Amino acid sequence: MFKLLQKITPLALLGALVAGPANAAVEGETAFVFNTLLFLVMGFLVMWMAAGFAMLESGMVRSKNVATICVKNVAIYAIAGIMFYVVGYQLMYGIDEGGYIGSFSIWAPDNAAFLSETPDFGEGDTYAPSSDWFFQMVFVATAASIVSGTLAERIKLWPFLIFVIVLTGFIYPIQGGWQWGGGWLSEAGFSDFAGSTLVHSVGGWAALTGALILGARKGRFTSSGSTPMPGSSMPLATLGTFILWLGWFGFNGGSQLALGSAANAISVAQIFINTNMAAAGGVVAALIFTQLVFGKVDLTIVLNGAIGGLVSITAEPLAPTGLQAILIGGVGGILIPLAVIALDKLKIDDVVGAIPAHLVCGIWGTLAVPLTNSEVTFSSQILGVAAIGAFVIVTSTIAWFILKAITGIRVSEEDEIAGLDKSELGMEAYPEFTNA
Amino acid sequence: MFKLLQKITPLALLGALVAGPANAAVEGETAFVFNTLLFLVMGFLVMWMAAGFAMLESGMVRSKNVATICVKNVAIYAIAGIMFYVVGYQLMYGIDEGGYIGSFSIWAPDNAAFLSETPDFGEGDTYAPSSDWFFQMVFVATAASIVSGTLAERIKLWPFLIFVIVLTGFIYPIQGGWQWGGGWLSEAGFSDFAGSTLVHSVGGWAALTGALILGARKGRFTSSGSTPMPGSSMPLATLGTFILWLGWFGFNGGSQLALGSAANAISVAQIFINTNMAAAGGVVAALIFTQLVFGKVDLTIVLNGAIGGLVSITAEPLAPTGLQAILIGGVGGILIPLAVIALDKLKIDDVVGAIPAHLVCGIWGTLAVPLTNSEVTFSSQILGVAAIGAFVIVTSTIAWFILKAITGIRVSEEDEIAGLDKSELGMEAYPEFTNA
Amino acid sequence: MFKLLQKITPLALLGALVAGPANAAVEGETAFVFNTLLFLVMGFLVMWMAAGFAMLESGMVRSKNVATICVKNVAIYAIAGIMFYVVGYQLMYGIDEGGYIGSFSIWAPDNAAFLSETPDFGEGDTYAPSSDWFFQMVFVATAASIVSGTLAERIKLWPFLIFVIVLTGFIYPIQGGWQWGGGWLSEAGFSDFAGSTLVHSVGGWAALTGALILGARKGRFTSSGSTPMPGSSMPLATLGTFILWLGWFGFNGGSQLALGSAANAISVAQIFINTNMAAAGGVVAALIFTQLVFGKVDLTIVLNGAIGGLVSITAEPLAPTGLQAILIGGVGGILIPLAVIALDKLKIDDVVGAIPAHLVCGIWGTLAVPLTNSEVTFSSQILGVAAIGAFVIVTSTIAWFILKAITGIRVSEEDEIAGLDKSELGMEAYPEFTNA
Amino acid sequence: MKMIVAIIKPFKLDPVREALTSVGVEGLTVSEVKGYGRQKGQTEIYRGAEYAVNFLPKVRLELVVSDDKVDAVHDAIVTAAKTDKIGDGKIFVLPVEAATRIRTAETGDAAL
Amino acid sequence: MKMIVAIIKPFKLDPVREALTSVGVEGLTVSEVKGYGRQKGQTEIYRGAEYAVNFLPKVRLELVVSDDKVDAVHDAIVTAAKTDKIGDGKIFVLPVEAATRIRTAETGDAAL
Amino acid sequence: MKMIVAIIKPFKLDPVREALTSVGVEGLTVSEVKGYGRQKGQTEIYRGAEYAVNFLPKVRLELVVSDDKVDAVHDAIVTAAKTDKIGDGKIFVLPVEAATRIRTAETGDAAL
Ligand SMILES: Nc1ncnc2c1ncn2[C@@H]1O[C@H](COP(=O)(O)OP(=O)(O)O)[C@@H](O)[C@H]1O
Ligand SMILES: Nc1ncnc2c1ncn2[C@@H]1O[C@H](COP(=O)(O)OP(=O)(O)O)[C@@H](O)[C@H]1O
Ligand SMILES: Nc1ncnc2c1ncn2[C@@H]1O[C@H](COP(=O)(O)OP(=O)(O)O)[C@@H](O)[C@H]1O
Repeated sequence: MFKLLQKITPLALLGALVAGPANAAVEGETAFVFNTLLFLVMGFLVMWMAAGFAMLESGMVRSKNVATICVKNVAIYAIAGIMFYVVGYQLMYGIDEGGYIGSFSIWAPDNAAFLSETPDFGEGDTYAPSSDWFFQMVFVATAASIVSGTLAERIKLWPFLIFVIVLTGFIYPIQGGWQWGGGWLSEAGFSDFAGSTLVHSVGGWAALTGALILGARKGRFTSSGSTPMPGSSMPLATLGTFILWLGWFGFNGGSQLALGSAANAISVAQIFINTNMAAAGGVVAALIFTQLVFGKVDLTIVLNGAIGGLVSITAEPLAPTGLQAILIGGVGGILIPLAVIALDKLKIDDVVGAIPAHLVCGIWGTLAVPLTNSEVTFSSQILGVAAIGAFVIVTSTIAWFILKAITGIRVSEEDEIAGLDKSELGMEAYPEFTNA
Repeated sequence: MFKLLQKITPLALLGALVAGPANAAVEGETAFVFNTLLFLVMGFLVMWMAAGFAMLESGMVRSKNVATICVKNVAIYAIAGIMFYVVGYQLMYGIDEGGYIGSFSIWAPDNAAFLSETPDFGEGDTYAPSSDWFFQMVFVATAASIVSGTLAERIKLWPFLIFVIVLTGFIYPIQGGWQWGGGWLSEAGFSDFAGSTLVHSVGGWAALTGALILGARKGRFTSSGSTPMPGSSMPLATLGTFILWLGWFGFNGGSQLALGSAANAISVAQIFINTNMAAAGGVVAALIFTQLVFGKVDLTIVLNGAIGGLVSITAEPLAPTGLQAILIGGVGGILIPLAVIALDKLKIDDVVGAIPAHLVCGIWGTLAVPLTNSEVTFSSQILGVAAIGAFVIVTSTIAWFILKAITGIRVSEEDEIAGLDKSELGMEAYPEFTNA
Repeated sequence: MFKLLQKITPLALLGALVAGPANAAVEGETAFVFNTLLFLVMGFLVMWMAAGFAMLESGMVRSKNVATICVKNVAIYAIAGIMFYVVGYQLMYGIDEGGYIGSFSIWAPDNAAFLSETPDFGEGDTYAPSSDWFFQMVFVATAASIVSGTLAERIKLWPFLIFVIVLTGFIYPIQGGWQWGGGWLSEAGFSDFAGSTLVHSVGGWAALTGALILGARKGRFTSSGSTPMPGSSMPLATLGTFILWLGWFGFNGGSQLALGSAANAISVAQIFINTNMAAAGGVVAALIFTQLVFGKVDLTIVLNGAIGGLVSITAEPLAPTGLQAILIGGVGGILIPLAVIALDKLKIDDVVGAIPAHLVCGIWGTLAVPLTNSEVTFSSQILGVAAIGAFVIVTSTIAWFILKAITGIRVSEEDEIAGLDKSELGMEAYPEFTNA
Repeated sequence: MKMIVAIIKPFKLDPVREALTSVGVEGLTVSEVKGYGRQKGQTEIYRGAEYAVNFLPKVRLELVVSDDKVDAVHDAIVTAAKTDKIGDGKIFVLPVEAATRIRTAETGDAAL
Repeated sequence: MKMIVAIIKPFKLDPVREALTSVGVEGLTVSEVKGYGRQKGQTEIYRGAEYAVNFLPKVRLELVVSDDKVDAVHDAIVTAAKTDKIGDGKIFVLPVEAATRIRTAETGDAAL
Repeated sequence: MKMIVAIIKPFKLDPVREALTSVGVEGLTVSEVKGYGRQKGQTEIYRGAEYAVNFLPKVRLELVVSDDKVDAVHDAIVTAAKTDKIGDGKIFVLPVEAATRIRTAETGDAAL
């Protein structure tokens, strides 16, 4: 830019101008607005995913636990936002380059550079700090929603909410800082575009440790095998899946972090396609797999297949072609039923299938990055998966055990039979219909 | 701008240009497109709130009245749009500065200045008139939806729809013009950013007068106290709340009315944060309050808490910090259960809790503006709340009494027992499940 | 632009510059980003319509068929995307001017011109090719969803999905190329802005041929007349309608195909208004019609009325004034109940009312274009309706008959009585509630 | 011991329960049923087509009482359930040969 | 008076109701039940795991008729409910000692 | 033949069904009912207002068995349904005069 200044002449200037709109670049403040708008629009799509989890889980639990899962999902999204404001953001992004943990301080936007008389909008890469905060915030609740789904129908309300505080305020931001905050993991070459590992596996690991410590629902596994406990409403589960699918455009698309140039716009568009095609691949793979292996199409596996496809592409939604995205998602769609069967064998009770979709496909998606992105190596991917897995397993195990010791985490058998809605909330989700 | 012209030299010009993208301002037509886009995107989010009210109310009424509440919500949104087109917009915005009422004329967009050979896009503050109309229109239905929720399960369909015509075509636009049209109230210094008073309290007052004139549902209050009539579907009520939460980003964010500069983009981003944090504060406050006071978390109060938080921040979603927004919303979340109890004591029957959420929190939010916005005074806020309250109480009372005299507004006791779906529509919302 | 170059002088240049933001035009890359953003935002709204169809249909079928309709709707959207990627897009847009069929090849984005060192963004009319693909793709599933609704409760799952492959991979793209690809029909002067004929009627014709070949549900028509089979959940049907209404802003608004200038922004805004007002007109017309003719408001007809209004305006959502849009939609809202009655008389069993809404209103909307757009003639509109109608009737009839011959398309009577959820999927949508 | 089966209007359940409690009934079982009788189901309209809903929602009470309580129970139900409008329902009395309280294995009147 | 309890297939409800009307039955009560019998419930699949749904949806008819109508009613039900496929259901006849029409306090056959 | 009506706790349905199968019961009919007894319904809270839910969910079994099986069936139910906590339910035995298998028109014990 500076060199250009020295050479510039009225004529050159003229040339630049008369080339006209055809190739005129996006200017500083305009790029700032575009980038901000991207965060806001993609952010509200991700926020909408909270409703998706609420509906998916409402449909997948039995009616006697539906009101409780609704409380949890509303509370999760609220708590995640507050915790991220009060402590999480700075813990994640107030980190030194290559560091291990950010600072304990409350976040506040710094708009000075943009509102000054002589604003500096950088090289088209600036945005309203508040829009970035908003976009980062909506991600946090996702990890906690995953836990909620796995542990439904037997966990006590308040201990669960305390775990959510720990997860969203500390566990998630600390490991998030390692990579997205520019900490040690990002320096080690790990790559996770929108969070197959940083968001989905984190939720998945916390769910898995919770499921192991909490145990299965009474009657779910008997000596003779596993007894399914069908969810109360398939259309709500389907609605939830569509909501998540929609929200995922924001999840992955917004993770491009910029829209203020043709290159960024092209990237976001490609991410939209790949996000969609991976989900489509997951659906079709699960459709065919369940028909061939189970003899009948299994709706809830197909729904999980969509989510599995989405999680699979989340680590690298930009590099693949559409066809590659179909395949990456399709593998996710097959991993789902395999993992469901494996969990059944292991007598791990995951009510909504969150572990297959978010943990298993999260790992797969992360490891698959080098297949389409040559700048990334398998070893750095394995390092990231392992490091974050270990961190979340250890911290969440500690959190679960402390909660177990102090308050207990599981409702009594009697309360479980009556349903959490009656025992924990003293109400019914469908007071007129249910009798079970 | 004109002075600049006289001073300008090729060199200065050069300087301006070579400063390059880093600080180049958004240009006229670009700002025009940004502003228009803001109205459209935020507008469709607000439109989506119509679905939110429909689901919230469907979940909160008993199944024998669900189809009727669905009819009402679809009809409300349709009627509001038509009335605002035919008479409302001009009644609201065709008003003289400091005036009391706009003109009776049909709206039509005037795009001449922008489509001329030498277009004038102002100072970055112009937009497609149709996009503004669209954004203003989607607000109208909200006020009417509030009324629908309170009066559910006992009001006759057609008289209700006629009231909606009066409310959306006349009551709402007239008082709206006082403030947003630039009428007398705005000159008096009243401040209501996105409508805590102008939209939510208006709906709340109309609902309150309706509830008083219509009376409670049969059996709702007995000599021995109040008898709850639990809603038919908690997941639908939860879904409705999430939809409203999402839509509210549009409600408040779009009320910035411009996106065509860094300053505006920063404002919209801050509004997004505050909107979200106020809802989060409302949820957490309601969670804790109901646990402590009722001994159990109450899902529907928590859902109301989210909405109460949102209404509370709507009068001033820009000035507060995120922390202040949490507190403002948190107060709303506590006002909700207090108001619910008070209404019960007063034997006022508000089926979905719209009066606590929209009226009580609407007043609170309006009065709280001076706490974070030093340009606003308590006295002007009280004036606005009182003036609009008085206007809506008087006009809606007249409307209700005229309807009562001519057509009657309440279904017969027998029809109420059978449910409005059977008596008013001759159908059932859940023909296979219900038997109650 | 070229002429301007020859005349330009430093002074003129200065003048142009100092006029400043007020009338500065949108520049090339900025327009590129706006256009791309339009496709992405409107595209995700249209994607959301898949959820709308799923919910509308889930609400309109009996509970014993709800899980199956959920499977179908998820599968449709997934398959449509894959087929459009693998073959559809190029078949539609890889067509010669005035041609009859595109090329059989897989689509890939060509971003070279925009990512080069000296990018060429055209005259503000360029966009990321991937964003265009995404927007075109989301349309495809709509046509198939329409078929699913009509044929619900009796068609076999896999043969239906194979039909979806044929429809989305071949029938839809071929006829789409005739018009939107620039083929023979567009040269013949046919006009269909967003697809009243190209999308909705196509789905409608395929549904109609399917309904005729498949036959009515057992017991639906008896010697004594027609026996309604009420849908299982009116709130889900209402939710679905609101989702479709929201998605339609994307459907019509995105079909402007550009946002990178004031003129385009004004057009998109006008399209939003007209889309909304046509739906509102359809709702109010259906409300009044059913009250007057049936003696009671009919919720599902009112919901169909909204969709009928939307389909009616889709062929020309830009030219009408808001008032004209209300009338065009209002006619649609009256055509719906008339067509419902006619289908009943003809013993054609259309479970969700897709034929009235999408086919009948699709034809009406297409024929109504010349009423508000003087550049279009009735004869060319009739030609388009007839040509595409004939093509879809013939091709889908062939497809249905081949499927009937090879796999059969209808479940056994016993399976139909038991419900497709049990017989096709071995599960229940509401395992705790249903008993019917 | 007799089993009293009563079909009543749903909104009368609470008054009837209270009336029964006041005559000393300590246990009863209710279920949601649909009834067909002189009171005909109404005609509903769906998508413009009328159809008869032949069955109306009713509540079925089933309670086993000792012989000496039959009359009091019978009268309590009649009084509390009556609206004098068609469709008020029926009371049937059936003989019962044995009763057991599962928890205690008590039998006879002690089980009721 | 007798109480006739019939368990039938749900989709046979309408034909049976019509058959009963044609033999002069003026009132009956139905409820949704689940049945277990020779016709075994099918195996359903949920998330890849099979499980037995032991109970099948049935409809239970309960109607009290005067002694002289028992045979006609019985035969009407058998004829209308029969599909010759397993699971068609059962008819049971129980003695009834008294009946009352709540609305009028009529008793005996007049109450039916 | 006797009709055995048993009111049990819902989660005991499966054990009871298994116990009945093991004593040779080949058919039974169940329905969802609500019960009122010594075990009082709990207090629920809705929007801050308490209210009594007087009825608790129960399952009602109805099975007709030949006279010689009554005791075995009775004991099987008691054993399988017992939790020793209040609310376990009741068993009632009613006389049945006739039974028919609709499919075959078989009557008497052969119909069961
Ligand atoms: N003979 C009967 N057997 C069983 N139930 C009956 C009989 N007659 C009537 N009922 C039940 O009683 C209800 C009320 O009977 P109905 O004839 O409509 O009114 P009313 O008792 O006032 O004459 C019916 O809906 C049905 O459930
Ligand atoms: N002994 C019985 N007591 C009560 N209900 C029975 C009895 N036997 C059968 N049923 C009911 O009748 C239904 C049909 O019986 P099932 O044995 O399956 O067929 P079928 O009558 O054709 O031999 C069962 O599902 C159950 O509801
Ligand atoms: N006299 C009765 N007639 C009919 N049903 C009864 C009767 N007494 C109890 N029941 C049913 O049995 C259930 C259990 O009875 P309850 O008195 O609560 O417990 P327990 O049998 O352990 O004393 C009740 O909920 C009710 O459904």
